[in-house]
Amino acid sequence: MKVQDRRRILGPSNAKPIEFGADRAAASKAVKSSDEPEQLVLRTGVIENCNGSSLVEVNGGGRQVSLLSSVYGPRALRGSFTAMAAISIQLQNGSQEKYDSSLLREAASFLSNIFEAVVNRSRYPKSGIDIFVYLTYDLEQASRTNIAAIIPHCITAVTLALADAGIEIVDLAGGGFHGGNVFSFIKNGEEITGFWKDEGVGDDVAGSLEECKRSYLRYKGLMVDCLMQKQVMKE
Amino acid sequence: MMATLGLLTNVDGSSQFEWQDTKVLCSVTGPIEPKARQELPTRLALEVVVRPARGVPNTREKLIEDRLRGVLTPLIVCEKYPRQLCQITCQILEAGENESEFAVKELSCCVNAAFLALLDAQVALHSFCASVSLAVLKESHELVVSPTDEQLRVSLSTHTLALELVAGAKSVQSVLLLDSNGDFSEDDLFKVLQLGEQSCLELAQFLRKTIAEKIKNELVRTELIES
Amino acid sequence: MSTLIFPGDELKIDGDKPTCLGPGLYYDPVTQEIEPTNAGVEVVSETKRGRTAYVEFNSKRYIPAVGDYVIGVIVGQFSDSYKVSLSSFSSSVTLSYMAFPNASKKNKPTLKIGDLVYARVCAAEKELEAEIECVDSTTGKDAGFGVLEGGMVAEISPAFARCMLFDQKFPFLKMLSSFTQFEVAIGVNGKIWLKCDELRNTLACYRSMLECQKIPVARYRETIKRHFKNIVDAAADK
Amino acid sequence: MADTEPDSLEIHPITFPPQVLARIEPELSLQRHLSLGIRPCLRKFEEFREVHVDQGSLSRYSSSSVATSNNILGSNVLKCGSTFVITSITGGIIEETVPLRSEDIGEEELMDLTKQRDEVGKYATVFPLVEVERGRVGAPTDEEMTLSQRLHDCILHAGIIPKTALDVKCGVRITGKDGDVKIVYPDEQADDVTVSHLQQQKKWSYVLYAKVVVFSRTGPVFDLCWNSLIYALKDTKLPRAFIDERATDFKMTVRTRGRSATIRETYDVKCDPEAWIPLNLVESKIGYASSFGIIDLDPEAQLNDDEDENMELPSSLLLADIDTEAEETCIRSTISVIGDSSGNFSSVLLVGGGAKITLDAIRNALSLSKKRSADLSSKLARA
Repeated sequence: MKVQDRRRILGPSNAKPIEFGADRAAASKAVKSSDEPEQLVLRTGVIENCNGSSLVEVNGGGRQVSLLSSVYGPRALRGSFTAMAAISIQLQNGSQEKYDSSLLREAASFLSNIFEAVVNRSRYPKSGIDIFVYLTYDLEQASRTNIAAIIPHCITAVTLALADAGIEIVDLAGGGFHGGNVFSFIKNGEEITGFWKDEGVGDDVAGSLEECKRSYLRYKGLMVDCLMQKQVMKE
Repeated sequence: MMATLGLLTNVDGSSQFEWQDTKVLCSVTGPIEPKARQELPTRLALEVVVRPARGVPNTREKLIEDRLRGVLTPLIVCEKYPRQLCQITCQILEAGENESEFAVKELSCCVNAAFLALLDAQVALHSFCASVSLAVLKESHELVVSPTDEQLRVSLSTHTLALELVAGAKSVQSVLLLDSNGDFSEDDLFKVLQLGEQSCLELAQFLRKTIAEKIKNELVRTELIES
Repeated sequence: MSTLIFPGDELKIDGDKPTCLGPGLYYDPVTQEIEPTNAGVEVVSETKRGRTAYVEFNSKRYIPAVGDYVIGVIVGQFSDSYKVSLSSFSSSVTLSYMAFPNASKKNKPTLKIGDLVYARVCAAEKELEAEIECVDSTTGKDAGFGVLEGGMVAEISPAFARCMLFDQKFPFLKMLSSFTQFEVAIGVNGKIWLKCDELRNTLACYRSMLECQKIPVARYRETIKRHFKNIVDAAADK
Repeated sequence: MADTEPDSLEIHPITFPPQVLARIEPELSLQRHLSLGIRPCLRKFEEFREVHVDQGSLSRYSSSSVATSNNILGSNVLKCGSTFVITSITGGIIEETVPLRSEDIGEEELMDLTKQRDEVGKYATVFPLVEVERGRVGAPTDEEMTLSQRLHDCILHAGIIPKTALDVKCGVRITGKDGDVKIVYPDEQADDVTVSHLQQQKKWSYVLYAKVVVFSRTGPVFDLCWNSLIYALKDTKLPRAFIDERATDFKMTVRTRGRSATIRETYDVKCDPEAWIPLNLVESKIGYASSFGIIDLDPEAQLNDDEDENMELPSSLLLADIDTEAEETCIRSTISVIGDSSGNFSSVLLVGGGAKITLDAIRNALSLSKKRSADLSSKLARA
């Protein structure tokens, strides 16, 4: 038995979370064709009390995702001297509590690896850059939970938030998801900054690479539009 | 109603306050050296801890602590002790109410006990303070001071009031806290303030008498020498 | 006739005369009013030079004030000063190496952590760490301050210590001296250091002191007598 | 040292851009603004921020939702200034402890009677978890804990959710002879024997949890959290629950060291993915929250522009809807009200840490809160 959490109001301990029976109508719901590209809405500067933030909303392909990303930093790190900024990324479940915390940590460390290569870390010695990605909602038609599919959107969100915070990055990073594989790129797809593969799915790596590159280029174009628009509005 | 001062020997100030079936013991230590994260450069930092009559403290006690801190902060001359810390710990001995539903009586007794303990510790204070709890009963619409547990259960609204008193604790300087919950109207609220003021003033005179007694006991020695 | 005063009460002094404020009174910089901050006896005394006002009260915690004689324990050592504790959990105070008689850059005092010192508070700003000195800084001479060796320290209420130190008529020490010879140092921070030729006398003094702070003066003699008798009896039993 | 050449002493006034002054001297910056008749956020003294609400977009019953595995029963996104609050309601089911059917009916009646008199005991509450995003990880802060507790207490004492509204009217899933599955609910088919039989044995209630996440916190957020929670509760739909026919009278024998005991297996209550009932709130008791601050004007901080003398300012001001860091830190006397537009209040919290709270100020705040409440309750009608 776990130690009682004294910092939260948990309610009665013998209550069970609501469990839904099998959806009779699920089968009848038509699965939309996932060929048509999903719609993206990108915004920056949505949160006030941080250095940079972004909102990414995706709709289409049988999936609705909304991500909020906020960047805090560069801020002073306590302790010993570090020559380069330390980047930490936290992925947080929204109210759905959809993903396991270990799965979130895994995805977050994948993102950290990408952004350690993307952020010009030597520019910010003795600093920490803390990035939070909040999965406001992540609804998919299929009942299985697949975190890989939202990783490209996380990359987009973090990249935009970093840009909004004015933190130097090598290039706008972006990624794509195809058949269980995730690739992340910079420099027009010439450099791969991350590759995620789940066991047993998506064995056509080369094919996925091309697909992912295509999504990357599309996302990048949208990011540029979003940032340019913001710049124009400022002027 | 009962108030005792200085019953703990290893702290700078202590008090026990009892009203009906609610009883609170409070200790004050300070000004002492704070931990680095507590230190405020220009003011006295307060560490307020409330422990329940039974079980472990949780969010309920955090809320009482927050209210108590709200009352005590303006009362203490915080500017007099920069970079120092004052620890105020209230142990509720008897709640006198259903803890899962109410915290009014505990809060008002905590305020009184903490004020007495601060006086006993001789931490500099701006003014006098007294606190009462009130409830509006359901059927009769009657307003009662320091309601019993049964009265709370059948109450329409409950109120905790803490007043800052000056000029011999005979006039009200300001409202330090009014925490009202339930179902009430503007008229009810002003009635609460009116009756609450009256009973706070009465309580304050009782508290003054208690403290005066204690001081006189301490001074017996000094007076003897002078004479 | 003493009047009791409480925080928030009106102070019976007007602002026409320069007034020197003592403990228990606070001049609020915003409202520009003098307010009593502690519960105790209001003491206002008029002198030719002006007026002094304070509130007489007992507290257990000592707050340093300039000129106070105090007993402290060395708790830390830096390159040019010691860190001294005057009461448990309170902020520590500084004792500079130069605040000793005949101190120079080469002639450093040789106190160790855990040593007791008798000293005087020479700076006490609320924003800064208080400072104490083991020398009379006006003459530069040894004024009876310095390390206290042997003996025993009793923790008593600061009010009792003040009585012993300032009240010439306070009979306690005089009574004690009729039983034994002793050396004493009184710190108004509620610490009294006492040393007799024999340990058992020190012990008897210590016990008497702890008890006498709680009882009226009239019962001092019998109490002291009893403690000395007990000690002697205990020694005889052995 | 400096006294050697007093004549050469020059004093340069330091000037700061308004943003810098606001950071280093929030008190002065606020006082200067107030003396001009405006607040640093450019609102008028008694002006509230505009509130935008988005009802139910995260909920499983939302029309645009494609998901099948969504367990959110009601939701609200409230945007106020640059702060936004996302509230989602999830649920649980708890088996009520029904007292064994006692022979002495009189005693039971007596219990019912005392229960009816017990005002607070009639109402249920939600179990909120407030998270204020500040770029830190770790245990809930004191602010989050007090916010959660206060929401919990206020919902309970306001008497918005009657306990009866959370009773589960449990249905039974019946598998017909031909293999088709249907769920029968007691209120739909009261004459059904199985169902009525079941009703007597067990009693369940819904438990409501609320997760309230605050982004972009710029000032005190209790009123925003409360309003968002109320909107979310109004959006909440309770899924119908059922148990499988076979589980209605399920007994199981457990053998332990030769002794045998009969225990009844706990029922596996499941929820209907489609059917739902609305959460019946006591509409007349629903109030909305607003916050106020009282600040004394510092005559020394006022800008003495001679041409602007026409504006006479009182010595203390009531400011509505406290926002920005400067207001939050400098205003230590606050009034927080939960009430409806017709003057029924369910919570009033006065904290008088700074300026004196006068009766007039309270009256003023209460009447402003009524207007605010009317405005907030009309949001849903428009949406």
